[in-house]
Amino acid sequence: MFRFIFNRILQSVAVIFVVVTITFFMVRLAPGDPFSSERRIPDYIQQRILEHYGLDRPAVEQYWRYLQGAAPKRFRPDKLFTDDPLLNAFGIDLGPSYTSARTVNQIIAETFPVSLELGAWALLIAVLFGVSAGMTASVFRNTALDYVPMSVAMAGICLPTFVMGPILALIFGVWLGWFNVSGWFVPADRVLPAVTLGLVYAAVIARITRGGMLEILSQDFIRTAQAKGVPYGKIIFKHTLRGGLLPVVTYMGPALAGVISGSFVVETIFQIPGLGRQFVQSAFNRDYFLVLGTVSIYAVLITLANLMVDIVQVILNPRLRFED
Amino acid sequence: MAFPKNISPDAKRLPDLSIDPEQIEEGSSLWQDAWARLRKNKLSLFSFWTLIVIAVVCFAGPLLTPYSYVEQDLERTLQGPSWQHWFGTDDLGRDQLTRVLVGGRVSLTVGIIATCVSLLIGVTYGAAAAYAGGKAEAVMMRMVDILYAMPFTIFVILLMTIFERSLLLLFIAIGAVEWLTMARIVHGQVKSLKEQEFIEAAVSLGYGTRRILFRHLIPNVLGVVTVYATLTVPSVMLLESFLSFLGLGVQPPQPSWGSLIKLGADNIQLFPHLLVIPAFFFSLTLFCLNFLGDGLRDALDPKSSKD
Amino acid sequence: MPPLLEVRDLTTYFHTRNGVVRAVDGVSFTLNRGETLGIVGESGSGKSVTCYSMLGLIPMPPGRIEKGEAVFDGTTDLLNCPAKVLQSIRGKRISMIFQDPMTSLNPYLRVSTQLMEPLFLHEKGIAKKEALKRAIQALREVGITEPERRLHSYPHEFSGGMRQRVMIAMAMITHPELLIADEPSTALDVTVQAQILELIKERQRANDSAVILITHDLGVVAGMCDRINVMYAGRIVESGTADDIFKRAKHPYTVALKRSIPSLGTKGKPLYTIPGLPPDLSKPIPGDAFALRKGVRSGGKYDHTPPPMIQVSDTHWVRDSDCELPSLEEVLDEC
Amino acid sequence: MKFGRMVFGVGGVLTAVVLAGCGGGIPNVEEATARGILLKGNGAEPKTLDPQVATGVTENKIISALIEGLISYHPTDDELPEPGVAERWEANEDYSEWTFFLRADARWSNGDPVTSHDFVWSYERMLTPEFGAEYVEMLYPMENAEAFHRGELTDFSEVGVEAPDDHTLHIRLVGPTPFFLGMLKHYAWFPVHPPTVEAHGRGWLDRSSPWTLQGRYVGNGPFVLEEWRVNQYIRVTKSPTYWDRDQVRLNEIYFMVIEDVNTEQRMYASGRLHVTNTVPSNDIANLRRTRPEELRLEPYLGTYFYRFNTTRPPFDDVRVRRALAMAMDREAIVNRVTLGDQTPAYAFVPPGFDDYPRRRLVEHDPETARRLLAEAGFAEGGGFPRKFLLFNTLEDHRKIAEAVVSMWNRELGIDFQLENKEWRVYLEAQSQLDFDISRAGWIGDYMDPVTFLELWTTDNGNNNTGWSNARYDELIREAFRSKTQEAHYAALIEAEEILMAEMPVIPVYHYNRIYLIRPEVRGWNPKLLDNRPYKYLYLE
Repeated sequence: MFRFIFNRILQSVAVIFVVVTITFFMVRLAPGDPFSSERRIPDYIQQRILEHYGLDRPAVEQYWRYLQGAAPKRFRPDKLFTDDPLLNAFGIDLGPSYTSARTVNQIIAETFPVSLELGAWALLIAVLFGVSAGMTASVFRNTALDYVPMSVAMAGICLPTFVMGPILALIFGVWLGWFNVSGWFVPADRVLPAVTLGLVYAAVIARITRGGMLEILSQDFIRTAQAKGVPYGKIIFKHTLRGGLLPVVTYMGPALAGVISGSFVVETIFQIPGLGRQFVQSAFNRDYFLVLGTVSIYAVLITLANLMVDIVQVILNPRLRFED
Repeated sequence: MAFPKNISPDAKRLPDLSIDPEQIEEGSSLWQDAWARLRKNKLSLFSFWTLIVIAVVCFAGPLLTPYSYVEQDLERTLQGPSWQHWFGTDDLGRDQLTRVLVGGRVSLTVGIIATCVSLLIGVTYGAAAAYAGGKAEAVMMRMVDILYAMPFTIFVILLMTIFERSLLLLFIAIGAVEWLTMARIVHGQVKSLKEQEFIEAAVSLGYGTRRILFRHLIPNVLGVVTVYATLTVPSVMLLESFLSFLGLGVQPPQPSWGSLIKLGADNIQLFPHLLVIPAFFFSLTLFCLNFLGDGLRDALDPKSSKD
Repeated sequence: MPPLLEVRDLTTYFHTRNGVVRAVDGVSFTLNRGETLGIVGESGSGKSVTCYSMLGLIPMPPGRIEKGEAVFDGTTDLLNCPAKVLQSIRGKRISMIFQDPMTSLNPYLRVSTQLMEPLFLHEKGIAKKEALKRAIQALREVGITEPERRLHSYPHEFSGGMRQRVMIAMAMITHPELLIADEPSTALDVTVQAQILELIKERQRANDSAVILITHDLGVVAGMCDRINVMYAGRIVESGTADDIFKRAKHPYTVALKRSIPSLGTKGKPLYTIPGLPPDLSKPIPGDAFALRKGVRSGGKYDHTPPPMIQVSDTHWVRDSDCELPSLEEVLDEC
Repeated sequence: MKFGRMVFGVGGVLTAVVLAGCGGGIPNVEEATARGILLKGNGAEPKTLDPQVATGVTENKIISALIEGLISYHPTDDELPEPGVAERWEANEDYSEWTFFLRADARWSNGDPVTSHDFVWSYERMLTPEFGAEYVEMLYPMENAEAFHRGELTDFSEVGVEAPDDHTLHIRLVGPTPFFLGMLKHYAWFPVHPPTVEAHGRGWLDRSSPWTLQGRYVGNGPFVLEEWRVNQYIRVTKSPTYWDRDQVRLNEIYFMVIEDVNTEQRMYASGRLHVTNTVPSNDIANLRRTRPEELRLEPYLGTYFYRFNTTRPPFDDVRVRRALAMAMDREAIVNRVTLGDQTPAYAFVPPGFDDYPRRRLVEHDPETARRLLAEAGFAEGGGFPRKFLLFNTLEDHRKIAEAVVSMWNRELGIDFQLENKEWRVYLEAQSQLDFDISRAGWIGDYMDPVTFLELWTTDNGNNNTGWSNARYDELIREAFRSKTQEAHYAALIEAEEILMAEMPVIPVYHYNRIYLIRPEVRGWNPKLLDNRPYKYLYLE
């Protein structure tokens, strides 16, 4: 178990390193530079700016410097809740942003928690709705209680979030006035974006749950439980749910990646100050370090999520626990 | 909560209750079997024919409409559905019907070609890994695992913002994202097939590696691949629509369902027809592809053959 | 004293996409306390469905119990009682063990949880400690060594035979009056098979339970059962004591079954095989189902009318048939 | 059971937290109006609030609330100078030397007095080459400024700015500049607070210095920076130290960061904004009916145009350029595509300059266009090579480009391909002359036509057409040297004629500012440059 986790962590570090490297050279290949604007800046001024940021150096040197800055140098958990946790707690310096007075560290510190919260809400909604819909559908198989939630789920998969978002904003924000149409100020502001983002994954989770539950429900041991006189509710919750939700757990890794990287659409529609928008803006702006910073954070998050999924799977499935 | 009388979902574990004598006597092929089973699944069959109709209408329809998809009529912009323009007109007075159909062409083409790209990479990679076996296999599949952890949507966006916008890049970028799952599935399938006897028989007959790979293994993997490909097309089409949302989709005046829906979503309040119609076609197609994929999976899955 | 179980005219159909499958079609039998009843037949003959119907384990839909009754202990009709009542009988007074011990235990739950579950369900208010004690005791009774240690293992840590022992322990932990064993030894190694059957017999004696043993193997019931029902195509074709069946079998199907048991055949002679396949139950069979079997010659007496049950002796009933089995040579030619 | 209960339990608690926590946040318009808070849609996230680093309109709108230059914005007339930090000023005869007398009560928001030394220090910072200020050229009219910035001079005292005492600022210019006061309204001329700038970041020349963040910012304007929440809003509050604080009637302004115009529209519709930054063009027709009082369509000093790459055939042929320009139906574009009452552009300089004549230097004349094209060898469009029309990703540009291409196709039989590129890629293509025809726009920096016409001189960095005309260059130089308004305009009038005859750029329309504003907002007047003197605004 520990060897497994250790191996996975090593792999994760390798993945992140590869992601950073690819991104670093990819953005530099891109045409356009971060300081161009509609009003042309004379070349010698441009040169000054490049010098200021060290962009006049050879790419390999820049890369090496970046890696030096980005590598974690210490671990001070007590400094995790300062204004620049990356620098204070880990000694990570992700460099300046060309398009902001803030450093990449500060931008991430400000925006990442927002994206994380949005993602957490969305996943929570996805799991709550998805699992309950999928369970209902599997329990009441081939009845209206199966067909209706599953068709709704399918519709959720088939409608892009940038359609769902404006529709929800229009209905619940403008017409009914229940929620703000945008922003991230009061707790109620979480509802519409989280629902928009979560619905897609709720739909997928519902389908996976239904499939998983049906798979387990068709197992012999369910008949055993029935023959023992176990009431239906207990059969569902005690005997079926655990195995039935295993595929859902497996899906949580990709779902988290999807929620996090899909959040920029929702963040744009609902004007949410999250990392997703920073990523898209920075890619458009050629804000190299910010692109790198966001991509690395995503990579770290996704690898961490996958690692956690693996561990949870081992915990939930006793058969895996004793295998290599 | 009122539970149904009995929650056991199917008769799978009961003894064989019916035996179709024809099946035994004639011995039908996998595909005939699958088709026979698919035909019994009404929803999948409906999806199949709907898709055919959508494809035919999208590819042939624009030839029949009296307008071209670029023909503008600035006097008649943003009109609702009428006899002249069944689906209304867009903000440059172009016939929305024609544009929806042409957009369907583009979206379906993107979906299919990008899926083919992912198939090509995924199947080759997965089969090669499974066939290579040993250390090479371990390393190759480990790489797939590692690549899984990459934030791929982000890379597609990065690619599209960085390099010139082109359909070709779109295909490659999306295909490159989707091949991983394909590779995994094919790898698993080939691996289990490899251990079965008929492959050993082929080996003992002295067939070459390539012949075994292409004549014996891959055709047997085709079922799974078909199912998964059917399910990949909708996710590719969704990805294309997201790129359109970010303005990274196809080059105007070429429409795609993604760009039409984006335009519709922007005008949802005042001109809902701009959203509703392309979104309906888009969702219907995705709906059908998903159901067809599900149906195919059921039809091709040997486990469900007892049904 | 009423019989423990009295089944009358049990009829279970499956309404599938391919039509109505008449899985069990008018089965009646009686089971006394402490008695062992064997139900024998090929796959698809309806023997399992008969028992599942009684315990409400038929998936509904597509299954439906069309008519009949199964009176348990003279008071409760299992087929027509409220679900709650049935639930309180299942696992408490009637227990079941299944064919495949590998899949019949929940892999996600500890053995202890699964063993104690019937106690918590049926003996309300039992203390956890007491339940644990009973569980250990039950495991010891089925011959599992070191039950204290193994109690908290997961099923996959046991071998197949051991798992079937756990199943039996689980079934017997509430001291049921009736144990239904659905092919309990089929999935196991030959050596283990005998042990398991022996164990069932032993537990039966210790608990003074009645047993219904479902099997396709006439050889298994030979040494175990007081009485035997032979089923074919959803109906009982012959019913009697072990002696009636093994020594005085009347129905050609029973005869064929008997001839195909290896140990009963003459040494050196090829083993008899029943030709053809059972009929398609999704089409109504107006007459003698066995007459429809390929290779079986029939006089045509029961082509359109159902053959009646004829009483041969006090204990022995047989369904009338004018069918004739093909000879061994003919069967061999077929192959 | 345990697992299921846990899932539902957690869900329930979180839902309760959300529902319980409603309230707070940003006030809606009713409440904001009552509390004297203006809610203004301000477009994208500002990149910086340092006036010497900033380059965009978005930034300008916030900076002008925080910092005041020598000359301030007049509430109604963009051409009139309004006293700012400078109480009064004097110029010599030919407008080449200016003296500003700073008011004694001008204060920084930390209480320090604003002195002329602050201005000198700021201009030195701006002009120091290491600092790398993008808009440094705005300061080049000062004597020796360019030389110092290019490193040819190292002694800043030789640059034409000096502070003889704390409240007098003397500026010498390279030549006569009658419109100098207008230039001073640009934020490149704004002062910064030296001690604050020096206290943060890596020295005073650190262009990414964090001195502009909330809690640090020191300005001298009517408002002070209270809160800067990334991608949400910038909140400024009334300054207690501003010299004209009695005039300031708003208590607070929220500059809301809203990128998506449709989101902004929904926010306005649900009572979350007093003023929007813009309006989606497709909504305009409806808003004219439903909110006629709130919809504003006001001229804006800017021109939307297409630029040719005159180094690539066939656009090196003036007949082709003129043909394309004449085949364009500007009325249709304005009335059917952009929909915002924009002025069709028949010349390059937008209307709005009092004494500068408005002329039609290019007509919609498909007949002549076809003839010209035929003369150039492409009768009926035959043989015209496959060319691209470049634009950056934005709905409105896409619409206009599609409409224009369709017009060229209809009138001239030419098939243009559209080429949609990302902003940075588009800029790169433009500056590398890697395009055929490219969409562009230009907003005037100050109130003089020269801000539009100097672009097309041979060595101007914004020319980007490959077009060069010696006489044109001469005329623009002359305009910068002229001692009178008349001479200045005369040169510009001739220059514009040359420009339109040679047609390296096709003017399409002159911009309008299109936005929604609630009736509660008072003192909000149409402004050609959209420079808002926030101190005159109030809510009722």
